[in-house]
Amino acid sequence: MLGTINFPILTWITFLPILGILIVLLVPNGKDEKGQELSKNIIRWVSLGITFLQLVLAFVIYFNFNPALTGVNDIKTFQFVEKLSWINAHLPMVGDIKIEYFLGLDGLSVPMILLTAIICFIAVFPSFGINKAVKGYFAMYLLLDLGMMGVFCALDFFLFYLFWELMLLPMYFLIGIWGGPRKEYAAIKFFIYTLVGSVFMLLVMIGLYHSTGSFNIIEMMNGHNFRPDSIFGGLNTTIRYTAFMGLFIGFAIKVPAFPFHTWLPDAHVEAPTPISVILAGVLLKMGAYGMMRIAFPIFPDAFGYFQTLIAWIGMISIVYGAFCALGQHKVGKRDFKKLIAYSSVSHMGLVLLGMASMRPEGMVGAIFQMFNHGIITAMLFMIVGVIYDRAHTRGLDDFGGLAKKMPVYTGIMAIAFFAAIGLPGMSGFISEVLVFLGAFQSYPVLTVISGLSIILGAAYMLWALQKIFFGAIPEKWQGPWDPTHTKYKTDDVNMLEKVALIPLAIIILFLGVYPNPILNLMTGSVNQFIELMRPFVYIGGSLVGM
Amino acid sequence: MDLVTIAFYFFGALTIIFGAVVVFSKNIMYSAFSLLFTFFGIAGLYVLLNADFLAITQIMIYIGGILVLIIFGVMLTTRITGVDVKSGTMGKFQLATTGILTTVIAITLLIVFSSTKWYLKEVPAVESTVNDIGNKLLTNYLLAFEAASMLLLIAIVGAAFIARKK
Amino acid sequence: MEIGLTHYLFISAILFSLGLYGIITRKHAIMVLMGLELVLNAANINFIAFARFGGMNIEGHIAAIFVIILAAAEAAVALAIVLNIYQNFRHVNIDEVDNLKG
Amino acid sequence: MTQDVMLLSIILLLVPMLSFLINIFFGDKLGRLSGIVGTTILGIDLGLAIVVAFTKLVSHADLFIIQNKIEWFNIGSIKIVVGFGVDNIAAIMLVVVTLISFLVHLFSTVYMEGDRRFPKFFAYLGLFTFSMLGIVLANNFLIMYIFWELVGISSYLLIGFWYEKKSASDASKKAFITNRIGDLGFFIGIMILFMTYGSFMFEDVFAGISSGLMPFNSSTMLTLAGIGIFMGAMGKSAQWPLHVWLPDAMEGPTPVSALIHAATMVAAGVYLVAKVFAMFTADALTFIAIIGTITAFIPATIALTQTDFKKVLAYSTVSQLGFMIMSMGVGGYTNGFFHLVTHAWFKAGLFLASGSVIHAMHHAMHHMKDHHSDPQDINNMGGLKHTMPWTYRTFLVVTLALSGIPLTSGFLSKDGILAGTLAYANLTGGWHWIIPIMGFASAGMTAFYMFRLTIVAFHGEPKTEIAKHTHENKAQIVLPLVILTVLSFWFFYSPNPIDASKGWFHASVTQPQTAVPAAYQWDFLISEKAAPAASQHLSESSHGETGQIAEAGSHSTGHYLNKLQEETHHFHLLAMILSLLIAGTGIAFAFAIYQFKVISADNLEARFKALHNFSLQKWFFDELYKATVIAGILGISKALSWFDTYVVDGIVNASAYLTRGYGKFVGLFDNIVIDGAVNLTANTTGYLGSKIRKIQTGQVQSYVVFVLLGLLIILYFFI
Repeated sequence: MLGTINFPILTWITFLPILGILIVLLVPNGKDEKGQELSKNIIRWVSLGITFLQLVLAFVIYFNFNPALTGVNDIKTFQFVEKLSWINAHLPMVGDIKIEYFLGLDGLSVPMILLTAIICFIAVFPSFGINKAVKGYFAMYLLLDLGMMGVFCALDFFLFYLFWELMLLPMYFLIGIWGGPRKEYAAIKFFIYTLVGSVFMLLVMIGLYHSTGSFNIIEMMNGHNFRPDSIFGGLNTTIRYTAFMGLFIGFAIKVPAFPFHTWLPDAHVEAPTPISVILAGVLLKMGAYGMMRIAFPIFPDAFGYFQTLIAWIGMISIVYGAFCALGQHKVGKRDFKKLIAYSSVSHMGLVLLGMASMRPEGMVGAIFQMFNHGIITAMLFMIVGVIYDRAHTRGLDDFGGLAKKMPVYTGIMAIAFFAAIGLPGMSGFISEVLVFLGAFQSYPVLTVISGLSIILGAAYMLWALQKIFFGAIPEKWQGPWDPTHTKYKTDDVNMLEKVALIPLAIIILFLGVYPNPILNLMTGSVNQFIELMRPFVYIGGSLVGM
Repeated sequence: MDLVTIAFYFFGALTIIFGAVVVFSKNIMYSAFSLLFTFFGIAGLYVLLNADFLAITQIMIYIGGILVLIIFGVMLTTRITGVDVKSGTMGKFQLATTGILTTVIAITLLIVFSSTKWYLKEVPAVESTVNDIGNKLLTNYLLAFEAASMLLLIAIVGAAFIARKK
Repeated sequence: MEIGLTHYLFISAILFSLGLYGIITRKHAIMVLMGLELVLNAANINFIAFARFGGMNIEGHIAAIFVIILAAAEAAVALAIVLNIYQNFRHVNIDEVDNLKG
Repeated sequence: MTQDVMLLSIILLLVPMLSFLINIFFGDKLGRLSGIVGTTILGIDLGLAIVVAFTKLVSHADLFIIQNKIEWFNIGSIKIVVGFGVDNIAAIMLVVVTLISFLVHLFSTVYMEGDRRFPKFFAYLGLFTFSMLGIVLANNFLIMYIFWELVGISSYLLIGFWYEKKSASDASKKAFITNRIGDLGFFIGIMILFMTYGSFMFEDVFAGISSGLMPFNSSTMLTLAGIGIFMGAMGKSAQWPLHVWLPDAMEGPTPVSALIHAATMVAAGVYLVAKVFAMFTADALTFIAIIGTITAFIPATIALTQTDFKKVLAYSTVSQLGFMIMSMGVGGYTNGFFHLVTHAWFKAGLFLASGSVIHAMHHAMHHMKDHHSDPQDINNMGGLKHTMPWTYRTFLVVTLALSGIPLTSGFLSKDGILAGTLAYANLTGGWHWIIPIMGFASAGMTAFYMFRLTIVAFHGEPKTEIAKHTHENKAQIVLPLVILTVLSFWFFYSPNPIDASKGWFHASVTQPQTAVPAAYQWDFLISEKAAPAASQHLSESSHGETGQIAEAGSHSTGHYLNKLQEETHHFHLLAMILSLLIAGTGIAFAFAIYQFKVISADNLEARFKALHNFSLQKWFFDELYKATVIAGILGISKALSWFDTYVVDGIVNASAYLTRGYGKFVGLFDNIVIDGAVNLTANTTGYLGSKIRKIQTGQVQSYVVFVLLGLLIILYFFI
C-alpha cells in the first residue's frame, strides 16, 4: 500500500510538469547537421516523457487505491493524504490566515486523476504537429497539466482555487497564440467567462473561511464547524442559497451548462487540436467535479432547494445542445468541431442530470460519464484534427466519401462516433444508461424528455458521418492529400495518429464490456456522498416531481 | 605631571598635528608621510590605553600595509616623472563652508563628549591582552573572524580583478 | 588632571573632524582615502578608550581589530578602484567623476 | 447437463463474432477466401444451434428456460445482473437465425463476388448474426436492449454498405434513427420496470408484477411500460407509424434484405413481444393489436402498385409483421410466433429469389453494356420462367406459402392467426371486429400482389432485351433457394396439412402464463388451471455467493389452456374457409388482370386514379414525416441554433459591448479629470524635481556634505 508509506505521490504527480517545464525551457535552440530542428524534437519527447511518467504514477495510484475507504466527508478515509501547514500568518484587519497544503484522493477524484493523466499523455501526440514557438507551447501545456492535476488533488479550498486559476492562464495563451483565425476573441471569451466564475468562487471561499475559520474543504462539509453567528451559519438561509448559486454558476460555466455554454463552441473551434482535446477531455470535467467536491456537500441544504432547478438545467443542456449540434445556424460553414462542441454540452448535461438525481446509479453514471466523455470527445477532436491537418478545413460540407480514401481512419472514427451516440459495447452506453436509470427515479418526466437526445444524438452524429465519409469524394480531394509525400506518405492515418487513437479506442471498448475497473473505484464514495446528502434532498419516487 | 600624562600629551599632539598636515598639505607625498606619523601617534595612545596588541597591529598593518599601499597608489596614479604630485582642493567658497561645517561638527562632538555622563568602569591593567583577544576571537567571535577573513579574501581577489587592465 | 576617557575622546573628535575635512575638500582620490583612514582611526581610538575606561575591555579591542581589518580591505579595494578610474579618466580627480549627476 | 447447454449457447453466440473479427482485421489478406471462412464459421454455428435446440426441445422439454445469471457490475447494493437463457422460442429462433444466416452467407459468396469490400460484407454479416443471437439468448431487458442496439448498428452498416450511393447512406441513416425512436420507448419502458422491480431479469420483473406491485402504484404505468417496450418492437419490426425505414432499407445488398429485413431482425420485435408477453396488460395488448392490424393493412395496399421487385417484397414483409404483431395483440401467442418462423423461411426464400433475379438481370445488363435500366423494375422483366427455371419454381412455392395456400407452412400459420382474431373479436365484441375484417382484407391483398409480382416478372413474354438475356445462377445461389422452399412445406411443422395444433411446434411453443393481475388482464387470457406462476418464477432465482451461478429455471411447461385458445379452435374451420376464399379471389384477380388480361390494368388505374396514386406514393407517409416531424425537428434546431448564436451569445456579446462602452466612458473621465489631476501633480513634481536635481552634482563629496548636514540636524534634534 503506497497510501500508507511515506512517498508523496500526489505532490509528484502534480508537480512533475514543473520538472518538464524547466527542462523544456533549458533546451537550447539549435539545429543538427541535417538542418532538422533538434531542440523541437527534444522538447516534444521530453514532454511526452513527463506526461508518460505522470501516467505511470496515475496507474500506481490506481492500483494502490483502496475503494473500501470512502472519503468524501470523512478525513480519515482519504488516501495518499499529504497535509502540511503552508501559510500561517496573522494579517492586520483580516485576522489569522491558515492555509494548508492538503492533498488527498477518494473515489470521486481517482477517476479524474486517471483521466487527466491519460488525456494529457495522449494529447502530446497531436501536439507534435505544432511548429510555432514550440518551447512556449510545451511549457504552457505542462503548466496546464499541473493546474488540472492540482485541482483534482487539492482538498484545501484555497489550494483548489489556486490551481483552478493556474490552469486558466496557460489555457488563455494556448488558445490565444496557437489558435485559429478568431483566436483572440475565443481566448478572451474563455478567459472572461471563467474569470467571472472564479470571482463567484472567490467570494464564497472567503465567506466560508470566515464562517469556519479554515480552508479545509472537508471540515466545511460538517455543519458543526460553522460558527452559528457567521454568515454561512445555520441552514436554509438566503445567504447560503445565494452562495450556493454563486458556486454553482462558477462551476456551471466550466461544465458548461445552458445558458453559460457559449464560450465552448468558440473556444473549441479556435483552439488547436490538442488543446481542444484537453479542453473537452479534462477541463469540462473540472466544473462537474467542483460541484461534487465543493458546492453540493458544503451546501447540501441549498442543493436540496435548487435540486429540481439543476435537473432542469441538465435536461435543457442535453436537449438544447443536441438541437444546436443538429442546427448549426450559420449555414455554409457547418463546422465539425462546433458539432462536437455542442454535443459536449449535451453530454455534460447528462452529468448534471445524473448528479441532480442524487441516486447511486445517477451519481456513478455521472462520474463515469465524465470519464467516458473525456475519452470519447478527446478521440473525436483528434479525429477532426487528422483531417484538418490534411485538408485545412473542418467544414462538414467540404467532405465526402472519405471512407474509400481512408478506411482505417473511418474504422476508428466509427468507433468514436458510435461511442458518442451511446452504442452498447462502448463505455458511453453504460454511463448513459446509469444516468438515465438514476435520473428516472427522481425526475421521470425530465428524463424522458432528455431521452430525446438518444434520437437527436444519432441524428447529428450519423449526419456528420454521412457527410464526411459516405457519398462521393469531392473533386479537390480526389488525389492524395500530399502529392509530394513529404508530410503524409499515405492517405490514411499515420503511425503517430494511430498510436494516439487506438489506445483510446481500446479503453472505450474495454470499459464498454467490463466497466468494473472504473465503477468499483467510486461506488463506495458515491454511496457515502449520497448518505451525506440524504437528509436534504429529494429522491423522487413519484411522477409529481417531474 | 607624571610620565603617563606627558606621554599622552605628546602622542596626542603628534597625532593631531600630523593629522592636520595630512589634511591641509598640498603635496600628496607630504600627506602620505604625515599619515605615517599620525598612525604612530595613535599607536602610542594605544600603548597608554593598555592595548599592547592593538598598538603592534596598528603599526604593522597601517604603517606596514595600508600606508605602503597608499604610497604605491600615489606613485601609480601620479605621473612620477611629472612634477604634479600636488593634490588640488576645491574653490575658496567650498573650503570655507567645509571648514565651518567640520568645525561645527568638531565643537558639537566635543560638547557631546564632555557633557555626557559616561559610565565609567576602569579595567585593571593586565600583563598582555594578546591571550584574551586570541581566546575571544576563536570562541565568541569565531563567526565574525571567519567572515572577516572571507571579506579579506574577497577584497583581495576583487581588487585584483578591478585593477587589472582590460 | 588625571588623563581620562574624555581626553582620548577629544583627540578622536578632532581627528575625526580633520578626516572629514580631508574627505570633503580634497580632489585627489587617494587623499580622500587618507581622510577616511583618519576617520577610521578616530573611531578606533574611541573603541580602545572605552575598552580601558568604559568597561568594554577585550570586546573593544576586538571591535578595533575588525575595524582595522575592514580598513585594510577597504584600502585595497579603494585603491583598485582608483587605479581603474585612472585608466578610464587618465586622472583621479573625483570631482570630475560625476557620472551620478542628476 | 443444463450447464452444457448454456456453455454451448455462449459459444454459439460468440462464434459469429469470430467471423467478424477475422474478416475485419484479416479480410484484406483473405480476399475471396473470407466468404468461405464466414460461411464455414456459420455452418459450425448452425450445427451448434441445432444441437442446442434439439437438447432444449427434446431432452429438457420439462424446463421452461435454461439460463444463467452473472453480476455484471454493481453500485453498492444495486446489482446489475445479466445473463443468457434458452427457452423454447429461443431454441427455435436460434435455428432460424443461424440457418438463414448460413444460407445467406452461402448465397453471398456468389452474389457479392467482385465487390471491392467483399471481406467487409462478411464481417458485417458476422456482426449481425452475433447481435441477433444475443437478442435471441437474452433473458433480461438490459442484454436485450444492448443487442437490440447492436443489431441496429449492424443493420446500419449493411444497409449503407454501398455508401457511395447517397440513397444507400440516406436509407441507412433513416433506418437507424427510426429504430432509435422505438428504442427510446423501449428504454423508457425498461427504466420504469427497473425502477419498480429493481432488476432487469424477465423473471424478476414478472414475479414483481404478479405480486401486484405496480410502477408508481398505477396500472396505467404498467400499461405504459408495456407500450414502451412494444415501441422497441415497433421500431425493429417496422410497425406503423415507424414502418417507413424498411422499404428504403432495400438499398442494401439483396442478401442483407433477405437476412435482416425479411427473416430475422425485423422479426426481433415480434420475438421481443413474445418474450415479455406475460407483462402486457389488456390495454397494452389492445394497443399492440391495433398497431398490428394497421400495419398489416396499410403496407398491403401500398404493395399493390409498386413496381420495384424488392419494394413489393418489403411492403409485404411489413404487412406480414403486422400480422404477427396483431396475433400477439389479440392473445394468439403461439400462432404469432409460428407465423414468425414460417414467414422467416419463405420470405428469406422470396428475397433470395429476388436476389437471384436481380443478379441475373445485372449480369445481363453488364453483358449488354446497359447501365441505365433499373434491374429491379418488374416492368423490365417478364418471361423469366424460361430463362431461370429453378428460381421460378422456388419462387412460386414460397409465393404460395405467403399467400396462404394449403400444403404450405404459410397456410398453417396465417390460418391460425385469422382464427385467433375472429375468436378475439367474438369474445370482446364491438369495434374489435374491425381487426379480423382488416386481417382478412390484407390476406386477400397479399395473395393478389404476390401473384401480380410472379406473373409480371416470370410469366408472359420478356418485356425487355435484358430479360431475354438472363440466365440461371450458380448452385451457391440456387441451393439456398431450394432449401428454403423445402422448409416452406407443411410437414415440417405438423403431420396434418390443415391443422398445426397437433404438431410439435404448438406443443413446444405454448402461451406463457400471464403475470398481470387479473384485474388488468382480459379474463379469457387467464388460464383456467390457475397455476401459482409467481411463486414458480421466484423459486428459481436465487443468487449464489459469488453472484455467478449458472442455474436452470424450471418453469413447468404445462399446458395452460385458456378460453381464447378454445375459442380459436372453434373458429378454426370458419377462418380456413374464409381465408381460402379470399386468397383464391386475390389470386384469381391477379391472373385475370395480368396473365389473361381480362380486366385491363390501365383501365382500373384510370378509374381509381386517386387511390392508385395514393398507394403508389405509399400513402405519402414519407412526405408527411418530412413535412411534420423532420421539418419540425430541423426547424427547432435551426431556431435554437439561431437563438444560441444571436440571443444567448448575443447577450454575452452585448454585455461585453456595454462593458466596453462603460469602459470607454470611464476611460474618458479618467483621461480628462483623474489623469488631469495626476498630470498636474506630475508636472509640478517634475518642475520641482528639475530644480532640486541641481543638488545632485554627482560628486561624492557633496553627498558627504549633505550626509553630514543631516547628521548634524539629527544630532541637534536629539540633544
